[in-house]
Amino acid sequence: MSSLSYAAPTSVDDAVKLLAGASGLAKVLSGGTDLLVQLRSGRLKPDLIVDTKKIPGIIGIREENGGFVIGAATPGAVVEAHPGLNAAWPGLVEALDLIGSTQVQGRCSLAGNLCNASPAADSVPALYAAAATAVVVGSKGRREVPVEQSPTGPGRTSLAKDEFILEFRLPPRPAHSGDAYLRFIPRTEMDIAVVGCGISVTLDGKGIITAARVSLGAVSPTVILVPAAADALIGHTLDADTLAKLDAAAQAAAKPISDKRGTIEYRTKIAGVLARRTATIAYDRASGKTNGKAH
Amino acid sequence: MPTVVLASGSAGQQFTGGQTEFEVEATNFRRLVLELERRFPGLGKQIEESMAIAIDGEIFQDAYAAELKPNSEIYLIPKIGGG
Amino acid sequence: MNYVDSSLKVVGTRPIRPDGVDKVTGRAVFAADTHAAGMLWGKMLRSPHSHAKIVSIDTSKAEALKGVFAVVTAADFPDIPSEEAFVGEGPMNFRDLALNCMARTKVLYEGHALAAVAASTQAIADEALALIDVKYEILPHVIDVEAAMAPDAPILHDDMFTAGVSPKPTKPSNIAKVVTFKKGDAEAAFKDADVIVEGVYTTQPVHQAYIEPHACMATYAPDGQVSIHSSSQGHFMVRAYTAKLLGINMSNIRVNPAEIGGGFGGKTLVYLEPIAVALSKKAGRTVKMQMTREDVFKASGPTSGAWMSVRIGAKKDGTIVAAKQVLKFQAGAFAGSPIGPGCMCGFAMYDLPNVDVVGYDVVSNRPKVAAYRAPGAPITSFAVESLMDELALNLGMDPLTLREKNAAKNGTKTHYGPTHVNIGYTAVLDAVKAHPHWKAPLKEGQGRGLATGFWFNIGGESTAQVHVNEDGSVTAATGSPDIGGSRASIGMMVAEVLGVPATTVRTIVADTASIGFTHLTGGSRVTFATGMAATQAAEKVVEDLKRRAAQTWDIPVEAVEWKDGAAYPAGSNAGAFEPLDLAALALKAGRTGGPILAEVSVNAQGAGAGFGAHICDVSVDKETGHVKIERYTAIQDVGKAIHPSYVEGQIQGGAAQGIGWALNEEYIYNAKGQMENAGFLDYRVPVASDVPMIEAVLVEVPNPRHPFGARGVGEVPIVPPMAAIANAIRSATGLRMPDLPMSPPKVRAAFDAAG
Amino acid sequence: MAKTYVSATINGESAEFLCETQQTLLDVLRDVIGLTGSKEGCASGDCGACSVIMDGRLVCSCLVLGVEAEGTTITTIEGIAQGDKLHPVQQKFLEHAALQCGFCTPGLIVATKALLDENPNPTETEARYWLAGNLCRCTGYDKIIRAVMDAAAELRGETVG
Repeated sequence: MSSLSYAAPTSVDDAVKLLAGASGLAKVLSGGTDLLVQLRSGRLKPDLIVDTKKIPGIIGIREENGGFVIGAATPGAVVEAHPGLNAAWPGLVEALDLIGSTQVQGRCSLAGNLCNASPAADSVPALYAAAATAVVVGSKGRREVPVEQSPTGPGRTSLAKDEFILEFRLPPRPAHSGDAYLRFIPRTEMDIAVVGCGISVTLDGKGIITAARVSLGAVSPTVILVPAAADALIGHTLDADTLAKLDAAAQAAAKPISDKRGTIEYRTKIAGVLARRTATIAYDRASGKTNGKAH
Repeated sequence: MPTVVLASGSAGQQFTGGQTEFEVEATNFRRLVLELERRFPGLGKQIEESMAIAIDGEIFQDAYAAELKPNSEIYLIPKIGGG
Repeated sequence: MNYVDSSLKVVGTRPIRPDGVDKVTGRAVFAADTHAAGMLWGKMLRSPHSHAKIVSIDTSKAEALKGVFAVVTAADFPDIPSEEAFVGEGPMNFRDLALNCMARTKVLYEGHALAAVAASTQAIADEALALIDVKYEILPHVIDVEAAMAPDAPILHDDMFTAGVSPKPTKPSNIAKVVTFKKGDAEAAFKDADVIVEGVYTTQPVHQAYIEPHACMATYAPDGQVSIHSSSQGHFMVRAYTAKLLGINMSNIRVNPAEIGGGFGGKTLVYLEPIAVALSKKAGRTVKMQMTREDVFKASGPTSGAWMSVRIGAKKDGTIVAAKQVLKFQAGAFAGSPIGPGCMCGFAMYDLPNVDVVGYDVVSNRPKVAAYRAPGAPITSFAVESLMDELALNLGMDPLTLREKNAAKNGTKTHYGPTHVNIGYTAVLDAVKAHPHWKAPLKEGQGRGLATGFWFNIGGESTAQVHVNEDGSVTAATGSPDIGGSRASIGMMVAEVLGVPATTVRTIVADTASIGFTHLTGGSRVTFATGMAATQAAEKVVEDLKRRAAQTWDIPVEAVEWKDGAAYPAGSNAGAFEPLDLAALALKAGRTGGPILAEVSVNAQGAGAGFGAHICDVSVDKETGHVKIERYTAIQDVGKAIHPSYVEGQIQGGAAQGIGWALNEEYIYNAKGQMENAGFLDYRVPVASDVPMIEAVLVEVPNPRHPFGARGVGEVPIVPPMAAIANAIRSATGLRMPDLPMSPPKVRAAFDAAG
Repeated sequence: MAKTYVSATINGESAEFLCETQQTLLDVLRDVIGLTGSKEGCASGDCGACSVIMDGRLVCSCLVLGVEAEGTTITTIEGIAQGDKLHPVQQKFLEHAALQCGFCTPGLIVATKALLDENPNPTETEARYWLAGNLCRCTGYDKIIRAVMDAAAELRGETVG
């Protein structure tokens, strides 16, 4: 019967060599909270598993020229415990915190969530909204790419066979900035997002939104950025009219499918609802009103 | 002589031609079943397999000895299981 | 003897359960926790199709695989003739049971087993399954109950002719039977009604969703002796079914009850045991089988989904003059939905002069339903109690007052015949009226719902033994698997009778070769029936101990009294003797007649019906349709709470299951009739953050048939929740949700439709 | 098939075992080492019955490969009590009757210990969200949450009625 082998390289070069040289399917293991489920269900039959967690720097968080660098395999629980990230990117922290249970938090990683390439991945809309970049390493060396260029379809990414993500970079945070992520699920925990929405805004001194990024999950084959929704915010305060335009833009951008988790009609409406609610939290955070968990 | 009512929901009527009430000379459940089987061949087996008897409001299952008084209220109903 | 009015020292207290430490330390042995030398792993091949003819099964490649020791198909099992049986928790046909365990000519639902392998590792077993070549002829399938009743529906069984209609049909149908209950003349009485309300309601199949998947380990020895270790609600049931399906004498089968990781009715049938035994016989090795979670959802029984219409007519003052109900229950792939109880339970809380109920038992290409807590009652009550709420609104009447006005009391003649005796429904309604929750002002934006429910409860056959050990400690043995603390309640009743502390009595669950037949743990019967047997056994032991004391003191036995765990001379005339306690009497047992023990077998009758009422407050997010349970109170007549903590636990657990049933749980099928949410990720049972504290209020109207007045308590609590929540949503939003589950998309859609 | 040699510290003792790559830590604990207190309820990380503490973090052992255990320190339900002395969480589960069938109980007790190690004074809401990954179908969670809050109070040295 087919034999599955395992390697835990201790350097980027070794990992890349293993991936490049693998005969058959090789999978990168970071947190494993998706990979192991796919293994057990038989949906995935790899020949090699490359566990990247022993590579120096791939787990951990550091501040670098005004921004943050998060190791690709850093468990959610570590990110959530980081005061600096909680202060600068509470929305991203919340998004990661929403993935699965406390048990899953002990393992799940940003890289896994991004590379599993589920349109419903919770941390991904927050990464998009944050304009995060991914540092990708492979035989051809390192390249830094905007996260939104990684997923190409459900379960598919733009990474080459011999590539994996080493770390994520979050840009420096201007004053009066705030982000938020909300998802809708039928229960209060343990579900996959029916719709997810990540929003980051920056305000001027008078509360006018000067910069915004809006991202939606579970309403198209991949997580999407919604520039039209961002445009609805930029140049305005968050008044009722702005919120209505945002709602409309989000609904217009939503091209969901009907499946066991939601219908086209329902997902489209919820995209608008979440956009309004998420923007409100992000805006309040930017204006220094609130912080703390959304749920 | 106690009157026995075959609850309309029970599967027994196919054997009685739709009749649901009988006067039966019987002092316990077993004798009742035997008598009904004699009158309506197949009904006794049906009762054995899938029916319970309610005597004066209390439901008895598989209790041949259950006593029937002359003025007892007797219903044959579907057997009750549970979770 | 009856202890209802006596002062009790043990019963009614809350000692730590005898099996508790094993269960908090990981030592308790559940079905999958055993291992044997040379043990093989058994795995089942299951149909990917919802309805297909089995053209051929070629197992040769699988048999040739290294590490595979046995492969079985239906050809390895006797062809069981049609025979009705009532060994489990509902009428069951042995042929259907056999075909459900292993399909013979047709697969009738996705997940239907049709072959099994035993191999040295799980990986090899999986590989062997992939090597079994099955040729199917795919047939049209039907999932929905009404579609299955349509004249042109695909027929599952060409030998199924609707029972309960005359003349006997000549054309096969998916309608297994029609049942009707009539009291008075409903049609005529509706003409006298001032107000008539009606509605159509649907419920989805929901799974018991016990956390422990079905599992067993079986050994077929060369001499034909079979031993089975498995988790079920009744090891005698496992023995009876396995013997029947394999044609083995029961005396050759010994079933050891593992700890059971939840059942709720779903472990009252066999799925794996006969297959594991057959594999073991062929392989000559011990075989262990364990369902995956996906198997549990797809191949073990949920309860029925249903379509129901209800009509109620009342006078202006709220007096109900007529009621009518039509119920169509999904049975799954084989006949046997809980349509009988479904027809009987909906109106059982009320004193109604004219009732007309018709029920249909309908097969479709779904897993065969199994019992689930008060089978049928929660479904029918969702419809009736929702419509009762509409009637109250229509009459401008308080929903509690409406129920009080029509409440069933002792002497009320039910629509299915028998007269209610010793029931506590009005006591439960009084408790609702008196409860702070019912009087509390509603918070802004919230709504409050009330619903009530009924379940028969059952008694039946049980055996119990009480042994006084050589040191005076006591062992109580029963044949009832302990799902929720029955070792504790049984031991407490024995301790009460013996006059010793609960800790003196150790309760065990004995295997099928070590104790008399005991009907399975279900129907809320264990504390009632097995408790009755254990109490009587303890009383026999006390009589024996008094005799032994009399012998020791050389006085007449009438001059000996038993109190506080010891024999005393009854009054001064009896003589001055030091009391003889259990230890002292046990020490001299050899001189007073030998070992001290008693065994009692009963067929307990008159279980005593149970009634409950639930009060629920909700808030509803109008934009997302999300319903939050804000406050929940469950009130129930329990007769007498032997161990109040575990009685409360039954009520809280039943209510939480009802909350899941009401809000999110459902079977989702694709166009091919395959289940799309066969896992805990998308089959959404409530998690800890979904529910509030659930206040359980115990009303105690003693059941005179039980020595301590106990009634069954495990099933009633799942009956009211769905309607209680629907009524709360109605109160909060003005929206009537007639279709379960009341999930966010449905609630949002209802808001949109209402405009 | 090639097996990997793995050495870890389990419940304070050094443990060495051979396992195949696709075997999860749960498979190893139950079928190789014989620690069957951790249960398999779903094998997909959705029920929490297999919860263990690995290098100080609560994880589902069904979502960890056995080979990943190399060099780690693991606490299972069998390692919660000190000899015959129950951990306060275990004691409170017993006193509050916070279990019925007992199948989810090992996972819940491990998860609760991890909670109280990290947050000695959780609110009821925090406790409910922390334990949301531990399904219990019997109790409705009421008595479980009461046991958790009471255990927390006891561990803080408070005495509550």
